[in-house]
Amino acid sequence: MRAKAAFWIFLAPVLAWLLLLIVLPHIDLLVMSFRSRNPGGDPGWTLVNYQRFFIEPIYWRTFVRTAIYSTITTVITFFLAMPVAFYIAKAAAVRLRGFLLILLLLPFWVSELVRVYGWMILLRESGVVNYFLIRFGLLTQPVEMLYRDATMIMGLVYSSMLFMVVPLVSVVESLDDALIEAAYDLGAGKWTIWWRIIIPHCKPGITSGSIVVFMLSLGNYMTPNLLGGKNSLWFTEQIYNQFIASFNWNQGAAFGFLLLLLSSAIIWAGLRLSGQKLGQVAS
Amino acid sequence: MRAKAAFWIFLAPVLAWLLLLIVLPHIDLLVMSFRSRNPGGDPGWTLVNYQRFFIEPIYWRTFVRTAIYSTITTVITFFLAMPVAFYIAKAAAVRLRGFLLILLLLPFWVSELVRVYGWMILLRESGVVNYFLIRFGLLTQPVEMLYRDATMIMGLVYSSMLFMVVPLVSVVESLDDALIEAAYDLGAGKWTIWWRIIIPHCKPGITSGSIVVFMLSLGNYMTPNLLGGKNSLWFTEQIYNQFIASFNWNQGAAFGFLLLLLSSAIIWAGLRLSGQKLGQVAS
Amino acid sequence: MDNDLSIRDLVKRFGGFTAVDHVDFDVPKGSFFSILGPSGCGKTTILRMVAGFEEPTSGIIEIRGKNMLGVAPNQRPVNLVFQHLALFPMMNVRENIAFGLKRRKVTGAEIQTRVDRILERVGLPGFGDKKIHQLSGGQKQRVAIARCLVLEPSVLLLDEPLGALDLKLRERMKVELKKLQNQVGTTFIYITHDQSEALVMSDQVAVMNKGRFEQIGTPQELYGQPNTPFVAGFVGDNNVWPGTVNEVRDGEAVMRTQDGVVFRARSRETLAPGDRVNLFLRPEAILIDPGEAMGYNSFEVAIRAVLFDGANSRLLTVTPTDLEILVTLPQNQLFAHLEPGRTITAGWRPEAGILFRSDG
Amino acid sequence: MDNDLSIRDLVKRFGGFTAVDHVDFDVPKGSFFSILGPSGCGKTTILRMVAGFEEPTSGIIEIRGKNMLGVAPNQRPVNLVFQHLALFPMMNVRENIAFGLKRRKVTGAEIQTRVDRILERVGLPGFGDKKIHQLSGGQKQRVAIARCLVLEPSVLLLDEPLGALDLKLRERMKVELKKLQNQVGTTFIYITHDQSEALVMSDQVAVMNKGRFEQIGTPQELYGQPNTPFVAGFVGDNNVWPGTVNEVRDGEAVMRTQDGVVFRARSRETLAPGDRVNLFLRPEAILIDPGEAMGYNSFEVAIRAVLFDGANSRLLTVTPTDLEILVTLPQNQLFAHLEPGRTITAGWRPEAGILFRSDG
Repeated sequence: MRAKAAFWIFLAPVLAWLLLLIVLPHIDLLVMSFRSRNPGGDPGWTLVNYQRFFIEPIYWRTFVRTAIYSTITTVITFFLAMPVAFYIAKAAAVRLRGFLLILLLLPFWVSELVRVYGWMILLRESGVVNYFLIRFGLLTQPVEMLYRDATMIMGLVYSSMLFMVVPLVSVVESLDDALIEAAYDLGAGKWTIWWRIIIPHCKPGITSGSIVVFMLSLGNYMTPNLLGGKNSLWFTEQIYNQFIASFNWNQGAAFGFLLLLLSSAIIWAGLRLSGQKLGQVAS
Repeated sequence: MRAKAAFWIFLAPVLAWLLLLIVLPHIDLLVMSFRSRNPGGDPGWTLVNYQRFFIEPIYWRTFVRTAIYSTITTVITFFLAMPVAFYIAKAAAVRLRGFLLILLLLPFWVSELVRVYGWMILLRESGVVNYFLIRFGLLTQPVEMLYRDATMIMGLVYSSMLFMVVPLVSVVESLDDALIEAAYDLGAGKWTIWWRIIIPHCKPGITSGSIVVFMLSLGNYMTPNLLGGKNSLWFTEQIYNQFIASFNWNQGAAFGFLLLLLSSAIIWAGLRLSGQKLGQVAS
Repeated sequence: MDNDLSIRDLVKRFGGFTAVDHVDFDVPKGSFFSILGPSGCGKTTILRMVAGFEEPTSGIIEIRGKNMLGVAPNQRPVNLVFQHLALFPMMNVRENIAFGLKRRKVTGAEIQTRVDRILERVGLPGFGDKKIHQLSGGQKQRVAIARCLVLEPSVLLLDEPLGALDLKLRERMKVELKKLQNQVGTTFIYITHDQSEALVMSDQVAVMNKGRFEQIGTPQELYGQPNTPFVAGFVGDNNVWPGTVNEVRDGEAVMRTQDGVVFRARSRETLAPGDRVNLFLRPEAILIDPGEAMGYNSFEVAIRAVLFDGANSRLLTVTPTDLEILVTLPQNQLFAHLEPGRTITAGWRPEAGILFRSDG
Repeated sequence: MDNDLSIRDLVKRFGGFTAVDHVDFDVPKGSFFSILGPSGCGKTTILRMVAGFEEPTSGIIEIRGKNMLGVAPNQRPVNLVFQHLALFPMMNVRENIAFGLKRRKVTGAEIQTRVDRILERVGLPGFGDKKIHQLSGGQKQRVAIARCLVLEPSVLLLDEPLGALDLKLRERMKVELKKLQNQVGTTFIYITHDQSEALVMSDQVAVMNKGRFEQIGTPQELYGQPNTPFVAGFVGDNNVWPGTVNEVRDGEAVMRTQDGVVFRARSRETLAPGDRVNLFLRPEAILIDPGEAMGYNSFEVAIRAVLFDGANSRLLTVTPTDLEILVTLPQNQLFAHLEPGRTITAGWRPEAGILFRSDG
């Protein structure tokens, strides 16, 4: 009993801090998003900031594009991360395992900014990749590989790998090898084992990994900004533009809120489709 | 045997991709950092880009400042995360546990960009915090709380919490409760239990969490840029400026490389001091 | 004060669940006391309350006459050997054993001497610098006990410490543990779900079920004069044979089994004709072909299987109503001809069977 | 072909370590065959090679006369009951049992019938819709066996399936498993480190040590006529008494123990005078106060402790050279006066002791 009381005295401030730093700014954002933009004048209540999102195609099209690309990123990351996680959790020797996890930590070793610039140097028209492709006769003239959506997705997948692999490793680790062997012994082939035993067991990890990756992609600013296509914006860039370029904080706040609401709705739909509950995912 | 071969066929591309996307750009960065900046002219080899870092105080001072603040962020994050991790792993009921982990996922739910703007709205001179502080008579006139280092560290700690809590939760979970009880039974007090039993057991998690948090803080761009002090730069901003503002890619490449080398040296020193090995940390 | 531990009216509730239900007992100085019960019966909860890890809901725990209410675990003169030993993996054997002494601010030289002496005593001289993971199961066991004994506790608590060992080693450690307790003279309180461990090692055993003590006694008493059907069934093997009381005379009851056989047997309850009872009859109490010996109960059963297990071999037999009765198979060539399908005559002395009133 | 399984010259090496070392055996159709050995002796490796999870380094595995080399586990007519059962937690009981049938494309109605029939047979009718976590330990056990038996394998492999159960339940499941095997008639291959399980259930037992089979035989043969010191020590309890051979005559040897006592005993090896030997003598072969019975070996020992364990009680005695000898304590009142410190005379028939040449 006393131990519990001590814990709450110790913990409560941390938890309150975590919560307040999320809740307070959002309340403030919410309030601001319902105000019209008339600096100095009387700030009246209005829905115009939200209406603009639905009326002007550029805004909601950007959002749809962002959501679709984030989904693609999530799916690609999952298919790349699953064999890696399986290998790390089940097949790798202990020594090799440490090495593989360090490999996955590498993206954190290098600032995202420096890494993205590295890629830009590599992929630009006068970069090394073009140089070698022309050298080996695969291209006749340099191709601009930057500012393409495929490059951007590659960048997003790269940054997201760890967030998918770590939850997958932990669920795959908790899978008793004997279950796989038992299924094999009872006559199941490889695909049956994957679909009937491994995937159902790994569902919580797949779901939590996917949520994090989807959210990180959706909220990323630097990679889409630096690597993404010239003619198409990421939704975070819209928000940034409202705050910095247009200095329209009310509009930016509304966009920020819409990002939160719409992405939550997408995740909610995803959970419903896969028959998961959020509580199960986290535990 | 066949299974292993299949794994390598399946895995090798993924691993190669992960590695190449780190190694290739860095080789390219390295090459570029040794070139002098004379676009169009003959690109000769030079050390000038590195010399500039050591000669001009602004550059290395920025780096030292970045490293110190990142270290402070790491230490604060550890002290906040440890009780939270301990509570999640040992004390919390299963239901509550899911809730706490979701709370820690919250920062991912909201784009870092939106969250930072939320804080800016909250803390600016005309923001809610100042309003209430004046209302309750704690201040006589509004204080600018943005663009202060303390605010920036708060933001960095906030973004880093999850990366510290997750490895700590997993090491604390693996600690057998009976060890704590045995130490208590043998006459140890609370501090002895923490220093002789819990901390030594959690060392690998503390180290890997600290590395990730330190690296993420060092490489962060958005939070220091938007929340940080007006008169002092983060080192990533220096790199960004070289690439974008000065368009001096050679100088930027040298700075990016120095960031990698110096931060690796700091982590190496930290590992030596705490008597850890990198292989132990990851496993 | 002759008792190292006195428990009075101890109760522990977790929410609505009563884990320990009005338990009383005393453990005399220097004795080996066991609490025997199935898992979940509350025996671990008692131990944890004595060690101080749980607070009793009500009742008194006295160690050498001192009330322990509100005394923290690190202040109590008892030590606990944990089920999975809980040796500190980050320390070597010497540091593990010295841990408690350091907490008491014993000087370095003194620690050195006492650790060496206790290692000698548990049969591990020179093992001080070994790492924990270098030890075998039996050696870890002894280090865990040494780590507690070096503190010279009033009472040593042991929480099923043999559970994790494999079969042959467990048999050996049983005997070793009893010898060790004899040598050091410390009071041991041992909890286990293995009746054989409790019987072999203990001076006194308490049989526990659903939070209550069913019976406290010497191993011989529990085995020979169980007070309740639970004790009869849990301590050693017993055949259970349902039937009805025909008459009661001279302290003996005459029962008629569901198969229509009539037996004389003793009872520890007062029975009346017509009571439904269960006869508890140990496999080794049943003799095969008892001949015309005076006053034996006898019955016929068919052999279903011979369960050969060396010195512990048994016949699995069935009565006409298909009730299974285990009969000990003596280790001599006389009974080599017994095989499944044959019918045999079996008999037993009326003192060997005990009747308990059945619930149904 | 009368053998369901034939193993010829089976070898399995992991790097430099030889886990299975030239093992040969046949398992007759419908029999219960056990492999008994300490942990790490290679018994699980044999089972996994039969199931197909490991490839043999060399040697032949034939099931019903068909060579299994290169046949994948999901194509072999054997099924394995795993040590920790490996029931699929994401499926209910019915789905678990139906899993193998579905893989064989059995129709839905047929699956329904066969699952119900097998649940009936293992004594769990109506349990089909239960979740795995709702079952007790013994019930899970039976579901795991049912899941394999429903596929009607040629051979059912069982990997210490009783290891996770608690003591009393294990005793009961031993008997139940033997009965089940009798009923269904499937060949069972059972591996265990518990000699009692192997002896009680099996028709034939192979005793395994360090990758080799030490002896194959019926439980009675292994217990009564062990071929090697390892078998004598592992199957049942044995006292080991070192000494030297004095003379050899009439198939018997006369030995002089380290305490100077002279015994006659049999041997399965040819001994010569002067050989150093160990006498293996079972506790239950030693009689207390044998009197003047003809031809008994007799000796005197001091009682150190009475190890009361009901029907399994023993005396821990010591010879003058401090060698510990366990003596079975018969269950009658005659020996109630025996207590620590007394010296007793003990005796045994020369056929009951076996000599093996000792290494030292």
